Amino acid sequence: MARREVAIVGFAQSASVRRETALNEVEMLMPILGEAKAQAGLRGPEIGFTVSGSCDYLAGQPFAFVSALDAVGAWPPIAESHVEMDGAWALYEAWVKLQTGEADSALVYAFGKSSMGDLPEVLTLQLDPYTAAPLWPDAIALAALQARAYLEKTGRSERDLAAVAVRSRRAAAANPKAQVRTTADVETLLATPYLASPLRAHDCPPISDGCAALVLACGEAVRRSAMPPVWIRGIDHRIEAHALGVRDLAASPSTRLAGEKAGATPGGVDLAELHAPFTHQELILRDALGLGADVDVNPSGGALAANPMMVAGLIRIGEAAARLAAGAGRRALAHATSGPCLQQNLVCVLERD
Amino acid sequence: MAAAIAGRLTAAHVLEYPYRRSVGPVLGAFFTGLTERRVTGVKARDGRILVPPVEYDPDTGEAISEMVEVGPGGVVTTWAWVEKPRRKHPLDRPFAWALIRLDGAGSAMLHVVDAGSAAAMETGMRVRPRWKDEPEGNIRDIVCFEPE
Amino acid sequence: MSAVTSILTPIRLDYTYTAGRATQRFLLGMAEGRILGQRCPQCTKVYVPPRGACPQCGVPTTDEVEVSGKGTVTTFCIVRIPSDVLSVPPPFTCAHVLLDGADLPFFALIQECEFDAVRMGMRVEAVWAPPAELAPTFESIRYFRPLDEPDAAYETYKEHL
Amino acid sequence: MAERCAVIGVGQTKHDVKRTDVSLPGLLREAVDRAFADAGVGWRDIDAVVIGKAPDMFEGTMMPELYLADALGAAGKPMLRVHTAGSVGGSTAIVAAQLVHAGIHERVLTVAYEKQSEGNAMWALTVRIPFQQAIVAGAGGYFAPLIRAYMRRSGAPEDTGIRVALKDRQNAAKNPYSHLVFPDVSYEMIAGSPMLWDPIRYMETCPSSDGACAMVLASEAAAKRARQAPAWVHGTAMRSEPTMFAGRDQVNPRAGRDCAAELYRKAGITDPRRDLDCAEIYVPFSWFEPMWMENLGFAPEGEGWKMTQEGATALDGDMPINPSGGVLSSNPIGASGMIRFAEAALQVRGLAGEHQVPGAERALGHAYGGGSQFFAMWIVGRARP
Repeated sequence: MARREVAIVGFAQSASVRRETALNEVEMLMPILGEAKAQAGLRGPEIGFTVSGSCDYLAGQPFAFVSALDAVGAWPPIAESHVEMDGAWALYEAWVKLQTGEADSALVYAFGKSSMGDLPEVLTLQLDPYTAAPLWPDAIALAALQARAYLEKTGRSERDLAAVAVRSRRAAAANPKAQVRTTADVETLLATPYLASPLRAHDCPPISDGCAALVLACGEAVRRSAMPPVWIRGIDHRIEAHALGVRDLAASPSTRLAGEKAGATPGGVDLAELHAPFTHQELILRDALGLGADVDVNPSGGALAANPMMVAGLIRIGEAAARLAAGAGRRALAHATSGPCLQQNLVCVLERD
Repeated sequence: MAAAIAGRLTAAHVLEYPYRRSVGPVLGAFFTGLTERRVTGVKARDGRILVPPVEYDPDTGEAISEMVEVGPGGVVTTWAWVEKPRRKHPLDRPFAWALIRLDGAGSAMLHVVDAGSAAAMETGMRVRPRWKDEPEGNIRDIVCFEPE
Repeated sequence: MSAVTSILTPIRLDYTYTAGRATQRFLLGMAEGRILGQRCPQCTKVYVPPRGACPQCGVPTTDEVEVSGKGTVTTFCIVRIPSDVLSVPPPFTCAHVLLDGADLPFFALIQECEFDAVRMGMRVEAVWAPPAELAPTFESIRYFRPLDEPDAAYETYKEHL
Repeated sequence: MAERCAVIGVGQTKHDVKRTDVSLPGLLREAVDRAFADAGVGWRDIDAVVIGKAPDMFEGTMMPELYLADALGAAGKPMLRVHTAGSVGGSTAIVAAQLVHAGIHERVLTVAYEKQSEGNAMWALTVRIPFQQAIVAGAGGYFAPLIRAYMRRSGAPEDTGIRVALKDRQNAAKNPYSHLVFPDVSYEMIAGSPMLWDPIRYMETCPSSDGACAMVLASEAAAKRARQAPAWVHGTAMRSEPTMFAGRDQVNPRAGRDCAAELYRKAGITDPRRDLDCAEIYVPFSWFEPMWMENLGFAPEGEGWKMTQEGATALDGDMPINPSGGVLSSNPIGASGMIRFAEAALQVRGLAGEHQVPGAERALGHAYGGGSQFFAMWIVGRARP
C-alpha cells in the first residue's frame, strides 16, 4: 500500500525548567497546545486524532495522564489515545493513524514533570524487577557502565565526552527553551568530580519539567499551516534486549536498524537532533547512524541541555522540523530513545519541499 | 500536610508498596540456589549460559529451563565508581557498579564490587561474591563482589 | 531451605507535589473558610474546585467566583465497607453535591443524619472545621449536613447527573 | 482504502485472584503461546508487538514493556506500549490493528495483562494524592452514584443488577478461563450478598484478577495461511471526553454514543440489535449492562433494563451479552478490554466452546475506562468485509 505523505505543520514547546512549581500539567499544556494548533491553522474540532505520551511514575500516581485531557478541550468527544512512552512514540501512533486514512490531521503532545520525584531512583523501576531493580542502581550509574564500555572499546576519552557537552551547551545558548545554556571549557569541565565515573555532571542531562505539542497533517489539511510543511519521509522504531549484560553497550543496533528502515542513508542529512541524554550516547548514536562531521548534530543543544522525560524525544522531532521550516537545511534526521542505556530507539527522516 | 514554601503550596507524597513477586520455575531455581550460596544460569538453545537466567530463549522464544551452576568467581566487563552512595544503594561506602561475567556464563550480571577505591578497579579484573550470613533467596543474598 | 517461589521487593518513592495555580487559589480559600471557583470565559460554567482549565473548552479559567456552602445532593452512594482514607466507620454516605452557583457537583461526605436518610434532591450545607483548624486542604470542609429546606425538584439538577 | 485486518490467533490465561505459579513473563507467555498455537505461527512470523496494561504501579515496574521485550520476542522489532486506563485492552488491540490496516506490518502480536496480586489494586486506586480530593472507596464508590442516577432516570426494577449478575455468573461456568465460578449460583445468592457500595452488592461486582490476553492480528495475505478460520475486523473506533465538566452525562456519556456511531458506520451496521449476533462489553458492575445497552444503541434511552429483564441478553436470548461471563467473572484490569475483543473474535470464528452463540456472524467487543470517559470498540465478523 502506498504511504500517505504526512507533514509536520505545527510545533510548540514550553521552556524546560528545573522545577515548575507554579503550574500543574494542564496549566502547562494549554498554551502550548494552543500555539501548535495556531501554527497548523487548525482548530480543535478539526483535528482528526489526538495522542499523547507521558508516564504515571514521573508524577507518582496512577492514571496521571487522564486529567491532562482537560487541556485539550475534548468536546465534542475526540478520537484519542495515549502511550506510556516518550511522545515520539505517540507521534508514531499518529503517523500510523494517518496512514490508515481514518484521519487527515493529528495533535500529538507529551508532558513530564520529572522534578516531582527523585528521577534517577524512579528510573530504577524500569529495570528487571527480579534481579536488577532490587539492587537500586540509579540511571546515572547504568549510563556510566555504558560509557566505560564505549570508551574502552573505541579508545575515546573523557575529553571527547566533555567536548560533546561543551558543544551542546554552546548550541543551547541560542535556544530560549533550553535549560542549561552556559558552559565552561573542556579543561574546566574535566576538573570537576565524577558523579559515577567515568561520568561527570556535564555528561548527564539536567532534570527538567516541560511539555511539547506537534501537529501532523495530510492532504488538504497541510495547506492551512502557517509553518512551511516538513514532510516525514520515513519513521521506524526498534527495541533490543533488556538486560545490560546481554547487550553490546558500546553500540546501538536498534538505532542502526530503525535508521535503515526509516531510510536514513548516511551522508543524506543536513542536521540531526539526537535524543542522547548522556554525552557518550551522542557518540554511540552518531556511529550507529553513520553521521559524519559535516552533519550539524543537536543544534538545539539536545537532551544534555533540556531533558523533560517523556517529552525530550518528541522535542527532537519538533526541533528538527522547526529548523528545516526556518530554512536551516533541506533534510534532517530526528531520533528518540527510551529505556536504560538506549534500549529502544526511534528514527524519523524529515524533509522540506 | 501542606505548607506554604516560597509562596507555593507543597506537600510530600510517598508511594510505597511491598510488592510480593511470584518468580516462576526458572527464577525460582536461581533464587533457591542463592539460598545455598550457588549461582545458577540457564542454558539457551545455542549453548550459552545466561546469568541471571531467563525463562525464554532470547533468540528463539522457546521456553528454556536447564539450570547450570556457574562461578562463583567471575570477570568485570565494565564498571562505574560511586564515591557518594545513594540511600538505596547496596553499600554505604564508596563502591563500584559492575557487570560481571561469572565463570562459565555467556552473559554478565549487574551487581556491585566492594573494592575500597576506584584505583583498585579495572575492566577484566577477577571478583568473587561475598555472601550474606543467612541467605533469604533474593539477589541481595550476594552482599557484593570483592576482588579475588 | 525449601524452593523459593516468590520474592519481596519493597518499593518506596518520595515525591514533592505543588498544587498548581488554580488549586492553590482554591485551597488558600479553604483556609479562609471560602469556596472559590473559576468561571470559563467561553461557556461561562463555574468550576469548583477549579483546575485552571475548562475541560470542555480547553481554555484557561481565570475569573474567580466565590460560591455558597449550600447545595443539592444530585446522587449518592452508601459505602458499607471501610474506607482507606476516611476515619468514619461504615456505613456512611458519599454524595455529589451541586453547590449553589457552581456547575459541577462536588464530592462530599454527608453527616448529622442517618446514612440511609440521604436522598437525591436533598439540600445540604458545608460544615467547616473550627477556625483554628482551617487549613489549605479539602478537609477544611469536614462534611455536609442536611439543611432544613424542601428538597430540590428533580428538574433543577437532572442535567448534572 | 485501508488494508484488511484479521484476528488469526487468540489466547488467554486462566484468570485467578493470584497466579503465584508464574512470573510476569510466564503469565504473558501463557496467553501468547496459546494465541500462537491457535494461529499456527511462531516468533519469526511476528513483525511488531503492541502491549497494554493499566497503571504500572499495580506491579511496581515502570514501563514494563522494556523488561518484557525479551520474553515477547520483541528484540529487533518495533514495540509500542498503550495506556488508556480501563479501556486499554481494547485500545491496545486497535493500535495493533491500525498497524495492519495501514499496511505497515503483516502480523502483529498484541498482548495485555495485569498481575494485580503483586501489589494491591485497591491501594493503587485509592492512593491519597496531595491537593486532590480523596476517592474514598475505590471504583465502586465512584460508580455507585452513577448507577443510582441511572435507576432514577430509567425507573428500572431494582433487581435488574441481580439478573445481570446471575446471567454473567452462569455464563462464566461455561468458560474454562474464568476467575470466579459459582457452580450453584442463584438469584437468592446474589440478592443476599452484602451491599458494598449501595446500590452495588458484592456479587454484582468484578473481582481483581491476575491474567493476560493475546491476539495475533494479520493482513489478508497472512490470514490466508492461518491455521484456523480468522475473524475479520469490520471496524474499530475510539472516543474520549473529559472526566468531569459541567452538565456531563456520565450515565450515558456522549463519547460512548459517538464511538458506537462511528463504529457502526464503518462496519455497515444500521440496527445493532438486529445486525449483531452477540457482544462482549465491559461491565465491571452489573448495572452497567443496561446502561451500556442504551449507550450502544441496542435499546432506546431508559429501556436498556428491559433487555435484561426479558432475557434478551442471555446466552439463548436474541442479543447475548457477555457469553464469556464478562468482567464480572474475570478482571485482570489491563487485559479486561482485550478479553472482550478476543471473545468477540472467538464467537465469530465459532471457537468459543461451551459459551458459543450458535451461528454468530458478527460480534461487538467493547471497553471503557477512566470515569466512563475513554471508549474503545471493534466489530469482528466471520465474513471478509
